[in-house]
Amino acid sequence: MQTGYILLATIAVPLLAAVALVLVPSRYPNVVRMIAVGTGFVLFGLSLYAFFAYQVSSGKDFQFELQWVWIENVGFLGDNGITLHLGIDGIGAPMVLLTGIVTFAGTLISNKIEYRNKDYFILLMLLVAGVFGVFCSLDMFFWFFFYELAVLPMYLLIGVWGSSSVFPTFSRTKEYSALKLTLVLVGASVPIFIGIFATFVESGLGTFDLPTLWAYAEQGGFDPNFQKIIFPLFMIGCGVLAGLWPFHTWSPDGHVAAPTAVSMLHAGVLMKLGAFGIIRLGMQLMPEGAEFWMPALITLGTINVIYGAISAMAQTDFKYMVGYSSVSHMGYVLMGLATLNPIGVNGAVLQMFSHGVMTALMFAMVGVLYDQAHTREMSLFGGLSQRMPRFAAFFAVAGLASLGLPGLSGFVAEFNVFVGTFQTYPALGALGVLGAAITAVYILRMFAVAFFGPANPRWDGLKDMSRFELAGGALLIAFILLMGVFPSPFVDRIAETVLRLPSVS
Amino acid sequence: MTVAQVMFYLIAALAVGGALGVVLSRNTVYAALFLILSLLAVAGVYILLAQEFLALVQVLIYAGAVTVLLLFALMLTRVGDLPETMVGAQWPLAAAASSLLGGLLIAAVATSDWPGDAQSQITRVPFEALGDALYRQWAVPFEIASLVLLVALVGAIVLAREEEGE
Amino acid sequence: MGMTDAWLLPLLPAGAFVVLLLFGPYLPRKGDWIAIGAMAATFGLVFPIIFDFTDELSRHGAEFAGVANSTQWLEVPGYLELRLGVHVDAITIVMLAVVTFVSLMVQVYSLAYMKGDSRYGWFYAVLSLFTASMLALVLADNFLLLYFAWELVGLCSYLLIGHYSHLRSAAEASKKAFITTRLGDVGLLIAIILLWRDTGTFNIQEIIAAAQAGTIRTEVLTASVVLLFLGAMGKSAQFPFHVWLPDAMEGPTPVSALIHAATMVVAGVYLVARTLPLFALVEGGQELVLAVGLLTTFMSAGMGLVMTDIKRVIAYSTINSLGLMFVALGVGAPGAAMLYLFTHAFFKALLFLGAGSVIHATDRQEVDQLGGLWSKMPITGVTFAVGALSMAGLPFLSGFWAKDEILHALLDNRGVFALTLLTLPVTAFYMTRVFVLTFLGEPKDPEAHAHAHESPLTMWVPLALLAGLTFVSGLIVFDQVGRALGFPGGIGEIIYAHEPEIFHFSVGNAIGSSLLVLLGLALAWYIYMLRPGTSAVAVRTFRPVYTLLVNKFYIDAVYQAIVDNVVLGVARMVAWFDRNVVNDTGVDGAGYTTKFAGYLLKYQQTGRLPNYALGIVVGVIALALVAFSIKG
Amino acid sequence: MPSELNLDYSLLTPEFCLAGLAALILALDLFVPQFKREYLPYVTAVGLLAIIGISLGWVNKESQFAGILYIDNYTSFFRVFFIATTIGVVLMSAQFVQDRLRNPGEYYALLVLSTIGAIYMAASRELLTAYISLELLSFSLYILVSFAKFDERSNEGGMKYMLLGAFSSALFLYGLSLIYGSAGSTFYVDISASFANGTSGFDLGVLMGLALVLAGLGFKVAAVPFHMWTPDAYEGAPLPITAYLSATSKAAGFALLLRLFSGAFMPIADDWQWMIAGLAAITIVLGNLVALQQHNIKRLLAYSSIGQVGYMLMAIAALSHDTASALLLHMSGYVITNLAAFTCIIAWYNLTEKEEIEDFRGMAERAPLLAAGLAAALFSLSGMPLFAGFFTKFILFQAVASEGFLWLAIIAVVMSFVSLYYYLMVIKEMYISEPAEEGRLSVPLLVNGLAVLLVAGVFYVGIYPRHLFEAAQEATKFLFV
Amino acid sequence: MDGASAVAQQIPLEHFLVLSAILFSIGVYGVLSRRNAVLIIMSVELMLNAASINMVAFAAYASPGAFIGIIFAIFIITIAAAEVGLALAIVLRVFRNRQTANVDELDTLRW
Repeated sequence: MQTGYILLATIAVPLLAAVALVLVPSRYPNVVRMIAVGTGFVLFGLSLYAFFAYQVSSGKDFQFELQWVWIENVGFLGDNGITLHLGIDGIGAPMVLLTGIVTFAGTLISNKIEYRNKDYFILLMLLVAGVFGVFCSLDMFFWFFFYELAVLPMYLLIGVWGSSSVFPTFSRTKEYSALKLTLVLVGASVPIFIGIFATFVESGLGTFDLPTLWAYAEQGGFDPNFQKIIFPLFMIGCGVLAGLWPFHTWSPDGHVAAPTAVSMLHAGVLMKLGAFGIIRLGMQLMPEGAEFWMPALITLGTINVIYGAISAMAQTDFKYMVGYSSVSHMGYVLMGLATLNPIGVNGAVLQMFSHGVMTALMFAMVGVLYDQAHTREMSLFGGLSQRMPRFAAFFAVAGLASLGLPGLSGFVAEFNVFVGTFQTYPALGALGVLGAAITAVYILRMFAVAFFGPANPRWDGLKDMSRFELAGGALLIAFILLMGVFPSPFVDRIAETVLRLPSVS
Repeated sequence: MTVAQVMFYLIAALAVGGALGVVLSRNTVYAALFLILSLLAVAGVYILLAQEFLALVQVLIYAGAVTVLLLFALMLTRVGDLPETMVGAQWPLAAAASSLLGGLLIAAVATSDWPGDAQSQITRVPFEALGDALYRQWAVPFEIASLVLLVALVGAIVLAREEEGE
Repeated sequence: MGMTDAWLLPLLPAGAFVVLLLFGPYLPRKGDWIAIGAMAATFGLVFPIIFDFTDELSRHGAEFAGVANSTQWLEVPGYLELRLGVHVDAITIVMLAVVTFVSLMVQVYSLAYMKGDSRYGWFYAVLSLFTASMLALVLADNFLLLYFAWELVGLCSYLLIGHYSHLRSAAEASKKAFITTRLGDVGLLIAIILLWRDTGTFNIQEIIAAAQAGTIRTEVLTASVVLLFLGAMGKSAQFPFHVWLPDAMEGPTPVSALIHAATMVVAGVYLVARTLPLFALVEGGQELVLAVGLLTTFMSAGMGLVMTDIKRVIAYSTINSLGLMFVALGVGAPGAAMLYLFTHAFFKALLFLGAGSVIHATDRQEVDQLGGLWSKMPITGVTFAVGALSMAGLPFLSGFWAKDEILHALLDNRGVFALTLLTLPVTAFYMTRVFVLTFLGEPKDPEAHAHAHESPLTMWVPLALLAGLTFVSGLIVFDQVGRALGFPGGIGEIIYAHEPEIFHFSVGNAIGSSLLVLLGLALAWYIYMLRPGTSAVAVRTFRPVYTLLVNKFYIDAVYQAIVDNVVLGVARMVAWFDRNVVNDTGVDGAGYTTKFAGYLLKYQQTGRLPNYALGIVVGVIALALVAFSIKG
Repeated sequence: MPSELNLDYSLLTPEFCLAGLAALILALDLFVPQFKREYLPYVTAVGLLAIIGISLGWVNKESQFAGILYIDNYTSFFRVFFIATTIGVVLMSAQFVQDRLRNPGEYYALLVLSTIGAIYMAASRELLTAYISLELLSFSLYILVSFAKFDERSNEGGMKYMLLGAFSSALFLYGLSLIYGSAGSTFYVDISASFANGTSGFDLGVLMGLALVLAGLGFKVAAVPFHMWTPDAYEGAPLPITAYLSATSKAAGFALLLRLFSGAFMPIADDWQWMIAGLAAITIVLGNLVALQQHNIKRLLAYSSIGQVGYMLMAIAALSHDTASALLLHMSGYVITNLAAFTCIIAWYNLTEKEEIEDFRGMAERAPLLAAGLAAALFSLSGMPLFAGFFTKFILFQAVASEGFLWLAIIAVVMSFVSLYYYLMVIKEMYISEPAEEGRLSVPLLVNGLAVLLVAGVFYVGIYPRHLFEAAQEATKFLFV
Repeated sequence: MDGASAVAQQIPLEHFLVLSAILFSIGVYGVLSRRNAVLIIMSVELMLNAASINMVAFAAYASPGAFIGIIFAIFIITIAAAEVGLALAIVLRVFRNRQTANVDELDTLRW
């Protein structure tokens, strides 16, 4: 049965969990852990349900819909002025699932957090609530509300529980990274904010309800020139969160500094909010604007791919490499979106999911290593596959997925993106494929340096993954394989919706 | 040149002169005396405008009480008799700004046509009307004014009173 | 079990892989028996398919194009449909036979060879996965599945080369192999997408049909053919991608036998053979193949001369053979190429397994530490000799027939013909050399020689079987044999249905080539057997040539230099740019600018009351002035 | 000026009660020797609470006193608003006054009296009354700011505030005289009427008047360039008074601005809209930029409040029913938030005697609840969701944008993003930096309670602001009759 | 006709306004230039007077019955008196602690 309360629960459960955690005295860390993992599990269940109970070709634009009037007919707000309007389409569904998966995995991985773990989980839950909110809400106000909510806890999460990294030539303190990440992301929301104002005023409907506005847009309500001015606001604003070049630098530094679970959630899910926003606010509200600006976006996307991959190649720090690979892989998402053809956009959404799971796994594995070794310098390791075979295997799966090995999620997504891009911009498509090859270079380089070769006796003490870490990793791998081998459950949902998008043809 | 005009210009000259004295004199006490002069002149203006009651108030409260108060203040805050510069560093700017402001004001009041211009007859306000208005329609401001005075009183006491330890 | 059920074949070893991966550690003997069992079953299942195919063939005659069976994988309705499917035709049949048989042999062989290896179960798991992917590759009816399998075999090769992961060299070699082939794959993938763009399908047969119908734009076709060939070059280690194959010898020898001799490396040949019609349609397509093949043949032959590592010599011989196959394809004789592929699989596997057996027995693989093993390990010696001679192309071993076919195909292309002939003695020379240095003469390392021994049953039986096949497999070129085996119209028909090819034997060629081969043999025998030491003289006299060859034409060095300096250099530059320009200047700069603005502005707060008052007045004046200027 | 006067004094009951309460406090302080002075704040608070109850009696009633004071929902709103604010300040003063100030009786009495001034600033629709009420509020504040008699900073702040206040009120007055001169009346109704039917042949005099009036009120609400007293007075004043300044004095200024400009100057809107828009713009920019450089928490909040004033001024510039209600909404949210912040800061100051930002190091370790409260408040000020700031800013900016002042809204959005930085700097000290000294500090229960209550308010406004918004809408309806 | 009406004919309203404007700006100058707090207050008094002259003049010249201006002036005087008293107190307080009444010496609070 389909009911919007499922989605409401995905937002409410973490919030309630946060409240519950506030009430737990901090001298019971294990209770805190139990609550956290429990919440993670519940959320995973809910999202799994939401995903599989979503009916393909149901004829409805949105399922699990729920609309609560929050404020209406006050001041400039007309009917349904601001409503808590929840619902998912074929794009929202996999995103919700993704969030569920990564959250659960994240809570499992975070189990070993000792220092003020209560505060940590409270903030983490806020983050999660925000993310679910963005993916579920169909109201511009609440969309933005949750969008900001998802950024809000980052500063403290990174600043308090993060880690600084020092290199011979330069160093990045956690305070710096946290500040940069927060400021850049909130700064990115400024253009979105402005865009929302302008859209609201221009439409003159007195409502922030997105379906209404979309309908208005589809009747050509928004003047093309207006769209051309406003779309870039959404494109840049959301793009920054998606790691759009040249506004991406918050991402490697931030993700490196962040504690494991936060990196997982942030790189795995939050970066997707950006792409999601480009679809929701950009492509669905401003079709002509999208048409007009897509060449720019696809160029930037391609730069992301190549630039990110090349930078990753130069990194000697595990996490920085993963961070830059995220920048590179989000480039595929942007490329896919920018193709504006069903295959490309479909690929982009697939990539959003795939990259989410895969990068979460990578960050998780880096965390596993860092928590024991307290260094992330690849060259210091070697022969890890002998000390920690499971760890190596898990990491390998993630790596192979990210270099687009068939049978793993990455291939399905990237293949769609490539096919889509080749339809519109073959040259850029070729560059994209090249990017995948470069990915192979740095991933394999990492394997060769850190996992193979003679074992470095300094690390004899390292232990393989703990039960919780194993569980979390396995969960993620399961979905990497599922999508790699049997992608149709995803594609069916996504494609159906993508074909409905106004700007896609 | 009628009597009234002569009187006006005389009074105006006094007022302005007094004012200049207040802001220019090197000696604070003189400044206070100049203030009295200026205030009295203003009272004269009120008489010209046929507001005898107001003139009375002006003379009694202002020229009397207030200036005395100010003189006290001057005395109490005098540091020896070492001649100190009375004028701040920014006086040229001050002069420029105030004269500019004055120019603007004069331009404004001179150019604009006031509804009062039409009048050839000055309204002479009878005391009883004044009193009546003051205690009926304007009772509220009146009461608030009393509160203001109360506040000022309390404040003055609280702040000025010598505490033990001084 | 008919051809349409061929999709079952990959699933068996794939299943074995999954089982071993999950439960391997808990199974008796790490579950090797499961892998071998699955492999044997697969091998068994190949026969019904072959017979089904021959029946169909006899029914439809030479025009029979094969049978396909596919299922949908994912679909963007109206825009993109990806299917997974099998297509069985002649080429497939040949590949099936080769892959399943050699795999089986190698797995049996490994029972002893890999005994006591720390990752014994893992080894079998990956072997199974490899076989599964390889079968999928040859069965694929569309480019997508082909690419799918193509990458998977690459992965397996990567994993198996790096099997001895505690060796830095193995780690590097596996990385090199994967990345090099991966570069080729970029081309392949682009080609696939380009072809799809013009035809809207991934199905190989449909694409070929479309191309022949001329619905593909020429420039697109040209581009995609070249890119396609890039993929093939990568996998089949053709110049300039050949560098990975010799290094791949870091892997366990059975792996070298299976992947880097018999099956995976010939995938490139297979791909080109499959899509040859496309090459034919493109201006200079085949010439490209021919040129690359020829060049590769020469270089590898040269390098084979001077290598001292027994496995590397064989590796270069493999490249050599692959080059030869491409030459055949280049002149449009896929039949010959496939025949060579078929026979080559057996004797090359044989050679590697033989070398493996030697290494197993002595822990040495440098020829100048071996020698005199003939007495110690006769079976290995004999079988190795057979393999070597077959590789050299001595009549009447399988290699001879296949090579002869190719030469015959080259007849009407004199230049190429001559050049190819030149390589024959060279090949013969170094094969003999390696045999002699390994098995004859004085043991150069007595200690190793001392505890050398004949390999156990599980190892020599496969050797024997392969040796046997090396004798006979060539004979199938005779129609009679083919018919005897139940193939109407001889094996040629099987090998390439689209050009019913009958064996043609020209005595001239045969004798000529054989003489060249014998010359090579004799020379090698003379230098290394009768006058040991002449080699040193030769080296001294041809010093420059020698150094060039020993250093593999400096190609690896150049690549290394490019990677170290150019690629990583660029990477570091970009990283620097990203950190200092984009971030520190761009992002942080904006922040600092804002803060500095605040710093300047804060001094309006002088703390002096008169200034404040002045501020107020100025504010009023400003408002008034603007107001006047607007109104007045 | 209406013909027949309605002199129904019962309309003014709440203010009479306030005056009475003030007298009571003074009396208790003076004549009841055995009365424990630490009870004074609670007496005051209870009394004020009662008066809130009383003033609720006029909700949804519309009436006027002698055409001067209008007792409508707008007035009722501000009655509740100001009295509630005063309660908050009184409660957070309790500890502070006891430890650091003399003459508590006068202190609380002045707070209460000033509240009357604030209320009448909102209620009056006549210039004279508005002016006098303003002076009532200002005088009380002059005294309260310099209430820490032996603290030189307090004296200095008070002095500057007092002199500049007098100066600006003189400007204000002169402006009023010009307005009066050209409109021929001091009643808003008549003024707007005469402006509407152009009997005051519009002229430079009025412009000058507007400029001067703006200067006077701009000074009151601390709009750039009339703001300079603010940081000094804030830093000099005793902490609770700083809170009071940032809450009531600003709010009252805006209450007056709204009444005046909507009631009297609406017909000549296009003459002052751009003036206020310009002031708003520079206020937003300067306030937020200079705040980046502050190291004292009071000065920081002073500049941040200047920034907030800028936002609110936008609403006046784009004056309409929607923006007015949005302004009230934002003001309420801002005041609640600010009180929450100050509650925590005062508590911290009582415990540590420190008010530099870096002295908040490790607050999260030593006083977690206060830290959490302050963090919540700061996030709210920076406009983060879940907290009041997000919603109120969103509505305010959207309203301004809807009135065609998108460019102002854009400036506001950008600068409110800049503001996040300096709030984060405080949060950084509290949560990330190591504590200067170890050990949990014990916070009085009352303070914790107050903090929790106010933070709860912040959340309420942030999560379910519907009722507040509707109340604001109701209140502002009467501005435009 | 009595003197009052005569005034109206002989002296136009503007004269009074200009006078007040001059007084006002002199006062402003005083506030901006004087250092001594007490003198600043005196200057403020000048400004207040200017304001009330305006009020009264307008009231006198405006239509009959509209004598709000007069009342305004009365209130101004009241407030002024209170203001002076209060100011005096604060100045004294400062003087006690700082031994100066010069405003430009009070700049510990800045930036």
